[in-house]
Amino acid sequence: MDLALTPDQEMLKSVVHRFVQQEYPKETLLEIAASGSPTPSEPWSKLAETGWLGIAVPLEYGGEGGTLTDAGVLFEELGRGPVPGPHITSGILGVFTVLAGGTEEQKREWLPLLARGERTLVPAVTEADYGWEQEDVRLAAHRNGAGFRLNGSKVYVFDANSASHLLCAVRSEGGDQVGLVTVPASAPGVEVRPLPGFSWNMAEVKFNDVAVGESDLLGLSFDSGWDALQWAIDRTIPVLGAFQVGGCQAVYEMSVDYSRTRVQFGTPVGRFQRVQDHIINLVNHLDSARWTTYEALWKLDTDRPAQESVHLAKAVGSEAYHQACNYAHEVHAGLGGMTEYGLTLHTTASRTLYHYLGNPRFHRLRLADALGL
Amino acid sequence: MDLALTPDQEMLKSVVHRFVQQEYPKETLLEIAASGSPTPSEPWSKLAETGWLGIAVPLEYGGEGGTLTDAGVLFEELGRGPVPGPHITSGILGVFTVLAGGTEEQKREWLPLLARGERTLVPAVTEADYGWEQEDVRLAAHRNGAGFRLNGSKVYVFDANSASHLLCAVRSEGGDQVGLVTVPASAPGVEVRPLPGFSWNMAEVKFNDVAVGESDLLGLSFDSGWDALQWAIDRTIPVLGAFQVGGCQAVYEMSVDYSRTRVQFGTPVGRFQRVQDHIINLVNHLDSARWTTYEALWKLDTDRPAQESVHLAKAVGSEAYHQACNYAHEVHAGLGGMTEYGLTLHTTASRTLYHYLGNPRFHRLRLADALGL
Amino acid sequence: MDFEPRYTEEQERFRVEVREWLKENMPEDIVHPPDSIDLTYEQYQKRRELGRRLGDKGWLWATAPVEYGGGGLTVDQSVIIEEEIDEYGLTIPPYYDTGGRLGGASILVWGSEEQKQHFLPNIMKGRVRTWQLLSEPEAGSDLANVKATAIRDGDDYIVNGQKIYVGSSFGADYMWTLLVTDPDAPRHQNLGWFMIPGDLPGITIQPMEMLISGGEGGAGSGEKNTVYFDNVRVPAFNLVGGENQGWKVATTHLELEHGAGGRAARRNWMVDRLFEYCRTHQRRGQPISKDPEARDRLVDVFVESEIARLFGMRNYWMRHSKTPMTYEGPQNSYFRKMSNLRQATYILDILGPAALTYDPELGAEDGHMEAFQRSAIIGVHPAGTADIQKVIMARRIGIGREVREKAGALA
Amino acid sequence: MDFEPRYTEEQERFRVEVREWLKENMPEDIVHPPDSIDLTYEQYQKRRELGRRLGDKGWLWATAPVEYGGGGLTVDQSVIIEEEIDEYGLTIPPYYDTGGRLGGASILVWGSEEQKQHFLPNIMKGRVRTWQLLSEPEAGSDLANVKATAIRDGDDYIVNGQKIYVGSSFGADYMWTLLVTDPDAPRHQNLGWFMIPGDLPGITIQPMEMLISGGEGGAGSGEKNTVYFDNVRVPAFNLVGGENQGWKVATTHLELEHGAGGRAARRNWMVDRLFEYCRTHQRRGQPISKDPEARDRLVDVFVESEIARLFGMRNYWMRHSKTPMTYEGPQNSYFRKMSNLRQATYILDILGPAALTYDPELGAEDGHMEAFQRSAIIGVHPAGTADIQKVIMARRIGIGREVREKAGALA
Repeated sequence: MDLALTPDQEMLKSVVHRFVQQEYPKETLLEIAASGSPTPSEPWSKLAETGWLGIAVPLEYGGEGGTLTDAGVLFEELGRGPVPGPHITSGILGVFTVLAGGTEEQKREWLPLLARGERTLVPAVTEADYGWEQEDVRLAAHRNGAGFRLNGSKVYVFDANSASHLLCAVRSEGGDQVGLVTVPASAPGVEVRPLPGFSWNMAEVKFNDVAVGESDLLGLSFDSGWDALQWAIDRTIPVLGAFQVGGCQAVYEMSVDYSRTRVQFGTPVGRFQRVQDHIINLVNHLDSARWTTYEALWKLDTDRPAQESVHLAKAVGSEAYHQACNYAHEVHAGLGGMTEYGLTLHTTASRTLYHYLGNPRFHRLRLADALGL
Repeated sequence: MDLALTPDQEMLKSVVHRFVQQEYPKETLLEIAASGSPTPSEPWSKLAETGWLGIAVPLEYGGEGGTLTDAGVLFEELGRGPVPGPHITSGILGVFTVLAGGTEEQKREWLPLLARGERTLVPAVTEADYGWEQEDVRLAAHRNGAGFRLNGSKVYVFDANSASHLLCAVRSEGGDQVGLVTVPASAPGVEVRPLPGFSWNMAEVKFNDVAVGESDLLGLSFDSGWDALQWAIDRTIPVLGAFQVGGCQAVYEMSVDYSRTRVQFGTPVGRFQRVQDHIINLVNHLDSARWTTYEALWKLDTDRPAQESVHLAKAVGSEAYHQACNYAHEVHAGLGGMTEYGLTLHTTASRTLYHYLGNPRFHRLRLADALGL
Repeated sequence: MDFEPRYTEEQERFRVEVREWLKENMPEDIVHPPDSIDLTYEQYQKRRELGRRLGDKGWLWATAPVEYGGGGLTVDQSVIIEEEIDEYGLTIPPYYDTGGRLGGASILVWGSEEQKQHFLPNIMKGRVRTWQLLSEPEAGSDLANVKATAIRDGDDYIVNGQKIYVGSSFGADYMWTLLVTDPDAPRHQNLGWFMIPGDLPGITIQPMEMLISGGEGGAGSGEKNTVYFDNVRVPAFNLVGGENQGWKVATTHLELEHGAGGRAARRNWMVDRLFEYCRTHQRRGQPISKDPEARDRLVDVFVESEIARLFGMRNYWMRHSKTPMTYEGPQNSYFRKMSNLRQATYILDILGPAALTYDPELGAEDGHMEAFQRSAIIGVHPAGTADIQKVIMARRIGIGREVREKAGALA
Repeated sequence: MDFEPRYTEEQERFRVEVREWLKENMPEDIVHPPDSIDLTYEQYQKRRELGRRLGDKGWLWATAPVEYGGGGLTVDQSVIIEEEIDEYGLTIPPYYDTGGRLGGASILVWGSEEQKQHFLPNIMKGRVRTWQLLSEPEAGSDLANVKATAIRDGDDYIVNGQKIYVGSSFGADYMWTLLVTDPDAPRHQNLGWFMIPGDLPGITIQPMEMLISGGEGGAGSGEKNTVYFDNVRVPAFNLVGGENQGWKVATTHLELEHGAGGRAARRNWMVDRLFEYCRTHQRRGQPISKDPEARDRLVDVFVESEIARLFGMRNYWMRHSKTPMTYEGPQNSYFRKMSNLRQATYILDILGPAALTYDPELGAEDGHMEAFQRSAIIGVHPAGTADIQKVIMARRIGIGREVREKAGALA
């Protein structure tokens, strides 16, 4: 038993930590949030140059060939920002889906480009009902000569606003299978419409008679698309979990600092038990998310049965980030609500990630199944 | 709008309050708890003499003809004890069921006796599955000449240990209807077996070839028994709610007193925010139970549609009493766990009442139906 | 017990009168943007005009004394007015104003006869809009830790300092506030309570950017501001309650703000909207309200909102029946705040990301659900944080301090 | 990262050795009454005997130094022993004892060489059973508020006073406790830490009647007692760490008791039993585990228990890898306590009144569920209440006091 990171992981952690501090300071994050899209931007270009977008890409396809735990270390630090952009969506979920479902040729085409950030491939799965089950995919790929036509829309697509390409879940002509097609975001008939409000880089993607080639179908078949996506989602969840852990850690540190320095009634507010209890609730959520996430990463890395752990990690992690932000607001009171303070960057991110890849309730139900109940 | 009690109700309240203080002091309650049955006992005889067991019995049947709110006032004070015995089970639920489902002759036979406490009629509804739906009633009344025979058992029957008679829900020969039969607890073949543990006057009632006469069938028919019971349960719930409110009030006062007098770290413990928060949580539960209960009583007394309020009152009230006791234990720490202190009398009662007539979850599901969702 | 206002025939006639009057006087195009920051100036002016007309009828502050511009009406009548305007999704007053309910109440209790005559009629008749200025950078939960000063100079006070989280969009005619009148006096004995005209030279108003500015409900506060005082000269007449008596004066409006006022109207627009949305929108081929997961959470929302409604009603009744209160005011405030936060999570579960956008096509209930997600978080803090409400509750319960604290004087 | 102990071939051989040994040495009729108060004296003696045999093998306190009677084994080996005995539903030691884990640890850190030689081998070899005596009527959460005294008299101390919530059924060979050695010294500097033989004249033990006496898990504490000291003469040799140094000595076992020790074994008997019961018992014609309501709550139980397991594992690893700890000890304790309380409510929802009786026919899992309903409530308080765990957490986080508190010395 050894719950420590390896020396390499420790080094990665500190390099990413410095990178986020330097390239994504609060002011930059606020500007990006106001601008509506995290890409293109200077810090994103630098992020792509690091090669980190290829952390999950095997060496043979031009990536870093890291373990999931390595990815967890990276994304935990990115989560402290929270650094926006299609790093998880493309660099983890997109990459794993191509790895699981692509032909060798598709892997050779896509993975090196994704690893270098020259393309981003953002999965577009959910529709108006916002469900993560196969039956929720309605968008059809209608046969059209050698290819397909798409008409309809995907909604609440996380990171669609900064995708070069979309990896779109579509129903086969007969309707009984779900496959995945790659579509350039710039293709004629594709419209990406950011959704305004208390949401983090969510967009609607409309497909208006969009032409898709036969070769754009992942694995060149509808047979295995959904399974590939599920496999990839299971592996992405604890990496997303690590991102959320980083977010929790950031708001925890903010809250501790504030409670040590903010003076009211002649004393630092951290001296009041009620303020302490907000922070204790927060750190309990943080650590719950941390250890359920780490264990899931370890199980997947070591090929242990991990289904329970994956559902547990998403349920606990998403609830944790959501609640951690609420507790941080209680510690900060009015100040936390001010945009310039930076806490609301996390609060906003936590709401979108709460649902992304299935909300806690969804994963609790699946956990019951996984437990054989 | 007037949320005050009437002068008569205020007077009743203070009379009952004094009665409970005098006749059911902590020492008596502990003795009764150790003895295994609240009846027969001297304080119970005195309680019967007051006529309060007939508070819900109409004047024409020898009762007090009180409103449900009157009953609420009475039972809130009894709940402070918590006074054990078949007062709600027989005096409220039994009485209302007979009122709703009995023939005129049955009413004339039973209600005066119940009002005077000369008999107690305790409904026995639940079986091994512990459900409060009609389908959960399995015990069959097999035709046997002019009467019926019962074989089987009712379990977790609240107050069965102090019942002179049981009002037993039974399935008709065909199996499609549920009626109610009165059975003397002393009848041959009836065995009442108290269930030991963290439970308050629960028992199993076994029926071993018990003979029941045709005239013991409430309303002389299987047609209306279940409906009568449902009507009675709806009216009983807020009275039970008031009992639970009284329990919450008692543990609240205990907790406030203790936190003002117990000194640790050189100061009354009530000065610590954490201890305050336990008490604040407690009083919030208390008041939630109080006002949902009162409103339900008022709606029923004034013939307003009350279904939502009834489910709300049971869900909130039972959760409140359960949680109030838990918070009181946190305030008292070790001392609260000592039998002689008296808090555990409430803790024990709260667990049984949590389930009685349907637990909070059951009533939340029914509330969804009542809301037309 | 009676949980409904009882109306005599005369009162029912009054209800008809109010209803008819509102039908005639209500601007046709009243809108309720989910985020009150989107209320236009034009809309604001329409609401002010409605307020003035209500004021002229004596229906704006219906129970306030006639001699100070109020309606001199009964509590039941005021409930009727509130219920009727609630049908339009509006409150009394139909815009953000802290004059009648809070500041006016303090002046009624602590002002001199001359001050009452001077300030109250304009407030009660809706001619002026008033802001409260309480928080400062160093006076948040510790509200008495005021740094802004009012130093006597002849017949005036010279005011300097800064107040934050103030008011609404579109300015105010009056601002009432606590200022240090004696820098050397001990805490709570060093303050004056001032009613300051908003147009005095030296006052600067600067909007604050926040996740949301607050304001659930129809009143619509719009944005919050920082108000700077730079050598503002305020006549001594505007000091209410006397020099260094400000904290005492403040207890009245703080008590009211901490939930002691209560609420009689039964409607909860947010819950109504949510239920309506879930009944009329489909998920997997059936109304959302039929989805077992959604039903569970809808019931959770309902239970929370019922308890909040009952606490509000209890306090309303206690206040108007002059039943002595202890912890009920802050309990009402505390419960509502935390309950909203819990409800926001339930709604997030029910609606999914449709609760996170005000996109006109996709945002649930035209963005009202999205705004609620934000306001539930931000709403925990104004007018005494949830933590502070618990501090006050504990004192009133008699465990927070040696001597049990009494509730503030309300009338 | 690695969440499992890794075993070398040699260690796997050790596991087989332990397993075989346990098979041979385990009494056949080991029982686990749901309420440990029902453990018979005969059963207790069998467990003591098993403890002595384990001690002789060096497997009772496997990692303790050989020179003091420990096994001198590695952490991994100790995990193997714990895992193997866990299969029998037992812990190390297989009876209530606070000697090895808590008192012994303090003596290891603070005792003189002579004291270590005198006390430790008997503890480590399971020859003596030891109670801790900490609470007093006026020293509950405020543990330092000790009133019982130990006044020096020649080569002895004369002990007077009373300790509550002590121990278990069937007495103890040693009692270690904090006593006031200098009534005039300030708080925390007035105490001595004593190891007192249980058979000294003047000691009286009186059982306390409680809702339940504590003791989830296999160890079984049985009943709690009040221990009275009436002029008990204790040799000065039994004072550990020096006069007025008692608080310092106590920090070591308090730290461990506050959850810093952690736990490596993966099994959770309560959860296992619950799941088994729900899979094998029917409700309305299907296993309880298929009922949607029950499933929801079973998952709630599982999530809670997983987090508790992971916190315990983390602390176990931190302790044994000598990773510096801050708030993790009390966090583990706090979480487990409150989590048990939440789980009890879930179980009450799942099982209904079957969770409230130990009736042999009806009580779920032979009454284990009923006992858990009680122990979850009572378990919040011993060894530092949940509130006290939060006090310590806050200090360790660095917000509770000016200077961030360090964790107690463990070795």
